[in-house]
Amino acid sequence: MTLLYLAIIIWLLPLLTFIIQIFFGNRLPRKGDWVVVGAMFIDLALALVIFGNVIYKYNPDFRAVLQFDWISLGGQDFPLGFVLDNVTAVMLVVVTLVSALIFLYSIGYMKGDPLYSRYFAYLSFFAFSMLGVVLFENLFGIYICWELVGLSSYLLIGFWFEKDSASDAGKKAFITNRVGDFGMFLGMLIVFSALGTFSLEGIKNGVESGQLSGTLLTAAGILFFMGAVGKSAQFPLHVWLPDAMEGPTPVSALIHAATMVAAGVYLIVRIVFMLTPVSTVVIAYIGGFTAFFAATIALTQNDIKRILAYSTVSQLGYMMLALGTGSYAAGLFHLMTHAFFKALLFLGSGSIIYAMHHALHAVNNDADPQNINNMGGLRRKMKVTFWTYLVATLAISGVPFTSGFISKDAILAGTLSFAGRYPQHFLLPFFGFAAAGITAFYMFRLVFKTFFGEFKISEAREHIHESGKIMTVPLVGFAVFCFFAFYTAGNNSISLSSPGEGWFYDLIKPPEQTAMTAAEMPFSEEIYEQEELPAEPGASHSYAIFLSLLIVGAGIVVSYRTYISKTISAETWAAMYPRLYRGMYNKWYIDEFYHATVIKLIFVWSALCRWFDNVIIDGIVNGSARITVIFSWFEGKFDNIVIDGIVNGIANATQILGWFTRQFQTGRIQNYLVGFLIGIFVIIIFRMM
Amino acid sequence: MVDADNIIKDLQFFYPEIVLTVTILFVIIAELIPSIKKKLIIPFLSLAGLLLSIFFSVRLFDVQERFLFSNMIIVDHLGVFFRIFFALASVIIVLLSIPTFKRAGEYYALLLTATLGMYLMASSTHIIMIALSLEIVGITCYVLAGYRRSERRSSEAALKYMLYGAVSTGVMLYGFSFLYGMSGEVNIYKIRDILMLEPIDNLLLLVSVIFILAGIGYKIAMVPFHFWCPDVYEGAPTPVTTFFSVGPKVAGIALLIRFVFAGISVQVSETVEQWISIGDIDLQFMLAVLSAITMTLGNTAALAQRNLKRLLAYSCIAHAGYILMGFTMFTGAGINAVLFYVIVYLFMNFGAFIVVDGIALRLKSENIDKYRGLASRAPYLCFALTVFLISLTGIPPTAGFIGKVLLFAAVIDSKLYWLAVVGAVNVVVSLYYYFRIIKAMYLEKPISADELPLAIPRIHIFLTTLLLIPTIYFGLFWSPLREWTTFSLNFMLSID
Amino acid sequence: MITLDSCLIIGAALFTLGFLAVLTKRNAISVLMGVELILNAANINFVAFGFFRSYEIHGVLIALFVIVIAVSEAAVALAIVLNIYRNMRTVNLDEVDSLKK
Amino acid sequence: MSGFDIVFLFFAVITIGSAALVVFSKKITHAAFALMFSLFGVAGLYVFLSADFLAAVQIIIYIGGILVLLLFGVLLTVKISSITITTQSTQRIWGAIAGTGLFILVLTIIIRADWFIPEKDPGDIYFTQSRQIGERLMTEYLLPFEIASVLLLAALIGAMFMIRSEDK
Amino acid sequence: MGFLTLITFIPLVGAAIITFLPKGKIALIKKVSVAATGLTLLLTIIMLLRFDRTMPGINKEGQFQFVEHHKWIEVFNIDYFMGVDGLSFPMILLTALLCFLCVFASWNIDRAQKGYFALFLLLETGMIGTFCSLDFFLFYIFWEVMLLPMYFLIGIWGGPRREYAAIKFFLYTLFGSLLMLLSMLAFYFTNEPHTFNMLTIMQNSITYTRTFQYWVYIALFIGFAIKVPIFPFHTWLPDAHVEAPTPISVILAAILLKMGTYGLLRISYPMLPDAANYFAYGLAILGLINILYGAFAAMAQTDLKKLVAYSSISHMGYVLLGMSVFTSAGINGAVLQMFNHGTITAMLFLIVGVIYDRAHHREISGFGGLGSQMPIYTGITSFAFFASFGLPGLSGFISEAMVFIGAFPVYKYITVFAVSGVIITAGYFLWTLQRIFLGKLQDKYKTLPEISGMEIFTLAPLMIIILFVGVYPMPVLNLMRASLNYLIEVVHP
Repeated sequence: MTLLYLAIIIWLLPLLTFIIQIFFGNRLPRKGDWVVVGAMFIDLALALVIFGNVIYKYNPDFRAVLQFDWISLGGQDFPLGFVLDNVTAVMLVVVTLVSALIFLYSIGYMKGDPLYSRYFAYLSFFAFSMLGVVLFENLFGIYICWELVGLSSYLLIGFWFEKDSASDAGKKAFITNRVGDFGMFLGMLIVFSALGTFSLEGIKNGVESGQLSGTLLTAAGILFFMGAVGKSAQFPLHVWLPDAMEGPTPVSALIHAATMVAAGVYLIVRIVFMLTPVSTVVIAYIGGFTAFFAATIALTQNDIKRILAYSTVSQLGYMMLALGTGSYAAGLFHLMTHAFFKALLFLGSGSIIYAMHHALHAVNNDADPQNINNMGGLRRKMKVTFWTYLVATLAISGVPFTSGFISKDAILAGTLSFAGRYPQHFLLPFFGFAAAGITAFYMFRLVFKTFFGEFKISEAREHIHESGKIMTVPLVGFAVFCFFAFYTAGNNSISLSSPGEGWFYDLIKPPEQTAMTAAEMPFSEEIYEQEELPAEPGASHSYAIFLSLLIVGAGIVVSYRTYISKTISAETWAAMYPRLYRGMYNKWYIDEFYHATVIKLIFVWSALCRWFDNVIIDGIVNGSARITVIFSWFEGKFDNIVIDGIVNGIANATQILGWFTRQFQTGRIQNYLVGFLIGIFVIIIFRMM
Repeated sequence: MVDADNIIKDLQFFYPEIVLTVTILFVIIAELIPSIKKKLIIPFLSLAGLLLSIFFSVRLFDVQERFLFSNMIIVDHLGVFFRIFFALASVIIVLLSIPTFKRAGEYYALLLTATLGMYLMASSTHIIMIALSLEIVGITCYVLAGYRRSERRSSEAALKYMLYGAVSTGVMLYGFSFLYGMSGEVNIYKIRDILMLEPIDNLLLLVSVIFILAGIGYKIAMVPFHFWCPDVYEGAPTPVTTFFSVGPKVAGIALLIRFVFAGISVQVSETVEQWISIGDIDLQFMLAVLSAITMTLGNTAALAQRNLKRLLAYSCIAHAGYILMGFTMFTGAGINAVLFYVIVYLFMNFGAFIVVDGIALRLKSENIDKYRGLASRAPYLCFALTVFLISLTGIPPTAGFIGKVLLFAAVIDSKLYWLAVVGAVNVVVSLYYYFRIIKAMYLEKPISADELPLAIPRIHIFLTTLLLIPTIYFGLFWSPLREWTTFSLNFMLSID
Repeated sequence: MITLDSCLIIGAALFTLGFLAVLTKRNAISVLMGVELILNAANINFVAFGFFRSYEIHGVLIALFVIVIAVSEAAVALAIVLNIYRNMRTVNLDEVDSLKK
Repeated sequence: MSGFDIVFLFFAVITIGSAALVVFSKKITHAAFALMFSLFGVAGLYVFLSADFLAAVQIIIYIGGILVLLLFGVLLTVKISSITITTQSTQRIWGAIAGTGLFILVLTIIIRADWFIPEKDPGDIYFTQSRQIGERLMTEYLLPFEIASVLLLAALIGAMFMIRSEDK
Repeated sequence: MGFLTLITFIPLVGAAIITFLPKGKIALIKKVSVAATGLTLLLTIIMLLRFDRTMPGINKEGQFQFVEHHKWIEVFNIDYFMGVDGLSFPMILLTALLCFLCVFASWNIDRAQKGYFALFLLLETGMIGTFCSLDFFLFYIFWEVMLLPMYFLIGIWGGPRREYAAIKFFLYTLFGSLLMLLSMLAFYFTNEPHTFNMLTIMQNSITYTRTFQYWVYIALFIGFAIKVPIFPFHTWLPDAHVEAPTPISVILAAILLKMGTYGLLRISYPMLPDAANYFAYGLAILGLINILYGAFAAMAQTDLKKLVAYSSISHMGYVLLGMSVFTSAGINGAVLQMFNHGTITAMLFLIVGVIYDRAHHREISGFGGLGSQMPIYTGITSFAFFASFGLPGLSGFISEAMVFIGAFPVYKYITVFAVSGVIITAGYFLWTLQRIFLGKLQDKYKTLPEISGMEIFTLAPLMIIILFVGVYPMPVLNLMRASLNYLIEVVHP
């Protein structure tokens, strides 16, 4: 329990620094960056304490929960709760470690920005919300922090708000995330209406006891996944992530590579017990397809951060694929390894961009500092960056002895065994392996184009410098974590070859029971044995290693031949399949599709609402003043009479009645007397009828 | 047979009228003496007469209901109520007229005669008394309408009023002749008693009743007998219009109450305050429809008016419609609401007209455009007018609101929901034009730069205040008024 | 021949003709003549009903007062008409329409 | 048809015919004279209805008073130079429709109605009527009698006021 | 004199004092206004401390607090009957607070200050009185008393089309209240003995026939719907808001709109339980329409104030949706949303007022990049926008989430669509934020002054409340939950 309180302190510390920073940031020395970074390192230390304790205990079922009343209505209550278990402990370390290093890095990267203190305020706010997602035991709490994560992402993406592209990207990120959150919220509603609780434990009990089952459960699972799709940038809601690269690079590293996007995966990990077969398959397919699909886009991009962004999308797809195919631990494991190497890649790119920016600025060249076509040969100028970058590239490609190798391999093995059991899902391993190959190819393309060859803008060459210590230290720090040894160290041994072993797998146990009971398995006639679930990479492991090595190797080789030895011409390939190339280059036109359909529809619809409001409803009340407006609208469609009929409303009728009445008021007394007489007649006739 | 003793005995219940008659004579004599005429004595003489008459009227409240002078008129609470009402109205009009008609003896004589006529209208039970009293009020009003002889509009108003009135009276008399023919009786109480027993031809009854309604209705400005109203109100001098808007109109209502409830319908039982009309002419529904049409027509026609007097004329038509709502269910509550409403109507309508008169004395115009930005030039009068208009609209916390509530309450109590809804919609419509005046005063910029405060005659300020206080007070504490009307609602004895 | 109905019909005819005069004559004095016809119609009714209905004398008395009413009305009406004439130099009713709408 | 009836008919025709002339004659002086005949006819009818006193009043007041008043009015309101004093008609169509309708309406109710028919012989009241009227005016009808005087007073003041030229 | 009489009539006394002050003494007039509203607020806070959170109220006189019950007009059984329960008290709190703040927001009213403040205080009396009244007649009088000052406040101190907006507002609302008047009379006569006592009317609800209930419910509903405003009775609102001066927009949106839903809960529900159940589905659909329609219409606006006005329509939809289900979360959420919307929308209008005072226009497209010129203002605006589109941690989220949670088990599909409204709302607010504050700053705004201390003073309390309720809503929910749970019991046993 003490550990849990410690965790809560970890959570609240960034909030405190956020408040300090927002109100007093500008008045503190060094604009308060030391407060934020210091607090984060304290957090890291605390997280390591917790982790150490957990490792020491070595209890897979360790779980500490703190519940408290939040909203109580007499009839219905909404308690909140925190949880500390092994997954949380691991995540805490990942988040605080990545954050701490990136915060440190930011001191160098953001130097001199006019909103320097605000930047750190936002960073702490992000850390606060992200840690909240990790710590909450309660879906409601998770959702709150989940949205706050989105908010901080919005603030940080749009940090340079004077750039239109940045503010656009921020908005896009937030709204796209909201679409996902919409799903998640509906999922919560389903769960709550069936079980009356948001607590994960309570939901688990409810699912196990069958209070929530069948289609509703499937729907809930898929809806939660929808939230994850938004946050983890899965197809089709992946569009925001590449745009989010408009933010400062450390932000991209922190949020859009390492932590926030992983929240989606984390959520699925948390609710895995309520996934029905159908939902898992949906998750697997979306994940697999995203992995493959994003990789193809990354192939042709030239913006260094965009390539990484698509690669992130792709890697997140992997994690989803893992969760969907039952490789629960592997997915989480990949989350962790990916966090480090992707953060490293981003920070490395940041370092490059920083250097490029200053170099180009020095010679007044307005070329894009992020375009890899403008780079080349940087390995000589920026040694630390190069080497750390290479390590990360190897890791992401899944070269042996890197962290990426073991985690990715576990996933691929998982898909293979899954497909082995259900041959009809052969596409899943295909997606996985194809993406692995393409990843290797484009990552090495990136490395080759950036660090090898000659620098493209020769006059600026002299101005390229390695970044300062404050930026390179985090790079090295992350690079260290790309080695397999950190992960495979088991309880008492270090395993070199077997990815399925090590402390991680001992700590992270898949939930004992899932919603997938045998009777509900719709996609296979085969009846499962309870103990076979979830499918762990086992028998297919060796095939997987072999196959992935082969494909990754091929990717690297092709990349080498294309960009270093130039025996393969990329242009020729592009010219051979122009449509394919253009499709990839333009991100398969997803953005354009959304613009043409959803967004346009919303705008047209809202304009219609306004029109309806101004013209029809007001028109009915106001009457004649609007006739002309309506007339122009309907001109040529209806004739005058119809329109008059529509818009002459109550007020008009009143006016007409008044006018009509006054027509009798001719001023001639004899007309009045006729009216008098006719009035009498009318009354009598009226009464006689 | 009637003997002299009876007549002499009855005279003591006739003091209010006698006082008034004597005052009229004094005024006429005073008018003839030049030295008196110069000294503003006549108005105060009239006031004294009216107040004395009120005094005697109040004393009549203690008297047991009885018929006087061989069933010609009746002394009952209702009649006394209206006597006091008319005398009060006339007091206000006399005061109001002082700046306009300083030394016009005929004017006050005619006004007092009209008041006497209204007294009689409220208490007549005999056909010929009804006709005579109507005619007294009519003739004096025709002349009053044309009191600015040399003004074209004024004399035109007189002509129209006169012709319309003459025809209406003729039609009414023709209608009465049929009632007489059916029953052989000349007292409306008796006519009712006879017709209750005899089988009657509905069409005949209907036509005669409508002919009679035409005579009464034109005084009330009830549709379709309202046509004269806007023209006459616009053309007549403003104090006279003010008088018309309440005096003869309410006299018509008094007569209508008498005619409808004592003449052509009977109370279900002694204890239940519910009447049913004789014959099978469903007068209630007819009145309901007429009421709805009257208020709708008045309100909608008022929407486009630019002349305030004309606008208020249409508003008077609309208010006639509201008041008629009280007749539609033939219940005590309805009549009670009517009585309440006419008092409230006296305050607010007089108030509005007096402000308009006061402003017109200075601006020489009643056009609404002239009222732009007036709030800064005559803040008190504009405030008062706003209150009166709010009250006329029927928005709390004014007496007008309570008046409407009681009317609506009576209607809803009898489950005539459609009429209530029509009434409600009409209130909304009326809001529009009443607030156009308020809008002009407060919301619009003045047309010209002469921002001098208006010098309003003191008597107008005084009268405005006098009317303002009850308009608000009775909006919050209306129990006494209601108790008075309930007390006055005693007119259902039948003839011996 | 001297029945109630015949008297009433004469009254009705007078009433209608009076009304007709009121409605159609331009001259204000002609209109006043129409009014007199209407009042006479009422009087005929009163007297006829009085005669046939109950032999009571009320009808006649009422008719007497109606004549008084007619007299006073005529006097004031003529004064008003003369006043109009003085102001407008016409007694044609369709020209007296400055107050309207 | 007795002689009585013929005379009655004669009066009826005079009454209605003259009234029609009032309506339809072009010249206002003709109309005034037609009105006189019509009122004469009515007076005659009063005699038939045994209201001889009323008939006298009709002739004296109506013809002698009101009609003369009206004639004065006619003469005062036309320029003396214009010889033809005509009175044109307005809104004839409306008038015709309304008039016809009115006549039909009134006629209908008169004929439909089931009037009370007397059984007694209207014999000797002829000679007592004037006396009765006098008595009643002083007793039962005292109030209307007095009020009528107020009415006449009001009319007097009003008419005088209206006619008098503006002093000041 | 009881608390309720005091808080109701202290502003009126203030108004009377102002009326007799000379025109020129503007500082004194303002001081009197501050004193009157401040005293009211103070008393309200004292009441808050004494408020018993366990007494349900609703239809039991003994369960009301601070009750004052005197005979007023005995002939008609009209009483001066005031009292508060958990339904009305949060609203009174809101009213007292906002009126106090709005006096400061009115500081730079530049003409006819005397009339302005007098009317403003009169308005406060009307509003508080409405929330306090337990006698239908009294309720109606206060209800109408609100209209008049509002008319003048919009009409005299409003924008260019103020006359039109003022009369439109008045016509609409008067029509609605007249229907309410008729319904009130119908109740009066249906009860034996006739009474205007709301609680008696509620207790007798079992005796009303269904037809009666349905018709009266519809009439009352139209009256309240205009006030809320519910589609399609809403078109007065954008006009009134756009033309009204800032503090009046605040009052209008934050309190007057609540009158409608308050009326439904206080009057329609407990008095006509059968009808309330019968029409609940329709109410939910109207709520949905309000949410989506308001949101879409807001998105298309180019005038910032109009946008905020439409957002109000949208947000009131949540209240309706929450009310339409008789679940604890739904109704509590709805009333909490009333409270929250009161604070949030007040902030929004104050914010619009700040920018309008500086730039003299409200065209969204006319701004841009203000974020660098007015960072504090930008921060506050973002805060308000976030609160308005339901960002967790701020109060709007809690109530919306509660409404959804409450509504979902009852009306699944409606709720699903309603939840999608949240996306649209976020969309237009973010878009607006972007268009006004983000991007390049235009040259003509380089001199725009930053938000002033006085303005921050009016906004800060609201921000604190929004944040506090967003984090820990229980203090507010505690006030209302006993009443509302009991209300559900009464209406939907």
